[in-house]
Amino acid sequence: MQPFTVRIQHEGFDCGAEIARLSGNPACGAVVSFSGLVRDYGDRQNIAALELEHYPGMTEKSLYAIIEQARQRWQLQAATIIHRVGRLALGEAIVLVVTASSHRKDAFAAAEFLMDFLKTEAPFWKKEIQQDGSVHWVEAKASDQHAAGRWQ
Amino acid sequence: MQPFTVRIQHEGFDCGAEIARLSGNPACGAVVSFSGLVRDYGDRQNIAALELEHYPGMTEKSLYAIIEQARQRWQLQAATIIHRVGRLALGEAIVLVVTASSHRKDAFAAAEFLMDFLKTEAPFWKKEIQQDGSVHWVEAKASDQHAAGRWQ
Amino acid sequence: MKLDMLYFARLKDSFGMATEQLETEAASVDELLTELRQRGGHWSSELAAGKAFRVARNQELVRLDATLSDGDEIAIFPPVTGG
Amino acid sequence: MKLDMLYFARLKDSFGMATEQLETEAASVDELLTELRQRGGHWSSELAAGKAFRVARNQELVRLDATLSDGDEIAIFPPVTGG
Repeated sequence: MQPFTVRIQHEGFDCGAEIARLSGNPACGAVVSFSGLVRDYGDRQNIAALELEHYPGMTEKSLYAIIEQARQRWQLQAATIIHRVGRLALGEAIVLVVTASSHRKDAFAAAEFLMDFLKTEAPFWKKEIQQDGSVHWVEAKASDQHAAGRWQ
Repeated sequence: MQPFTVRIQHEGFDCGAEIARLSGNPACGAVVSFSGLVRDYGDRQNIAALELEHYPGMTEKSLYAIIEQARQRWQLQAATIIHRVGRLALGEAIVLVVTASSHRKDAFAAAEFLMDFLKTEAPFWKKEIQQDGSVHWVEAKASDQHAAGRWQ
Repeated sequence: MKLDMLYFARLKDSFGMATEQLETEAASVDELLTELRQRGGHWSSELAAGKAFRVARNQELVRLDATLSDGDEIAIFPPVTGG
Repeated sequence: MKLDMLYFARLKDSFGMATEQLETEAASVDELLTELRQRGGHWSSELAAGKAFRVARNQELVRLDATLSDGDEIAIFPPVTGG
């Protein structure tokens, strides 16, 4: 098994299978997952779908770099980041982060760290598509910058 | 859907199905899961299995009380705690906590809080069964007491 | 009065029993423990003052000064180790 | 020298292009931005000094004083909003 994986893809993913994949190591007692889903509100209300754009090449590079940083801070046996691009309907999963460690605190901290950096460093951009068809680029959140800042 | 669920059971569970069950709410953008697995070491080395005992009645009561505390602290739309009892072989899942919120910080914090309290408040006891057949009750960890203490 | 006593995990093994019905005049958990210690052997060593154990009355953790009533379910057990 | 320019998200929409090859003598990102602003319209408004945008050189985020070399891939984009 490749313990540290980054995947950018249009198609959906199977959360349970990804968690199971990282649960096979007999030294790992703790597996944490985060799933981010398309909500019905964001910058605007009545969201019907998101459209996700990214910067191919740089995205993968920056995500592997973020995992590398996490490995330097915490005892981490494995990690998976899957981020979807293209059009995603309400309720669909956008992103999955899974971390596996011998220690639950490390698994939790690394997963949260990866998400905070994903939100502020990885070159993805979201467009909200409302039920009436209007389309707006999502603005970056000060709260995400703040969340990422607390790890520094 | 019953948004707040506690289950104590002998049989295994399907992590992906439990996460999917909490991913249906269009207001919930964030779902965090924690899976705790039987490791090959604990208080002793070469662990082959665990045997889990609990206090029926009090267990469910204390877990619902812990969820109630979490709901008072964080914006939490749904949470599931599944804890297995009986004999669990190496690599099997012992416990699953899933939390769903509109905000990822809340989902992360609530899941970690539930786990910390599960480790220090819920009446479960683990017995380690080593490969050579010897059996020992696991001692409570000071680190778990410390982890639970930081929420107070 | 009568108490429904429950013992779990290592204490169940040490005491050689999981449950018993106890006839006692102990007014508090503290007094009940003193009475149990008088049985000697594992009862006095496992329930010694410095030892880490927990007491639940009717399925809620209580302190040593908690009072007792007829019919209470009293559980004594080691610190928990689940999760 | 030649630069491979990439624009993403709102900037791609504003500029009406996703990529271009640019012939320039700009020695730094700062000088490059000055040159782009001289195109006027959305170029001057989106890249104005107070505006939040990011610049990557060969797929790594850089500051305004980063130097440029022939063949560099320079991407300009709004703050990211993935995850």
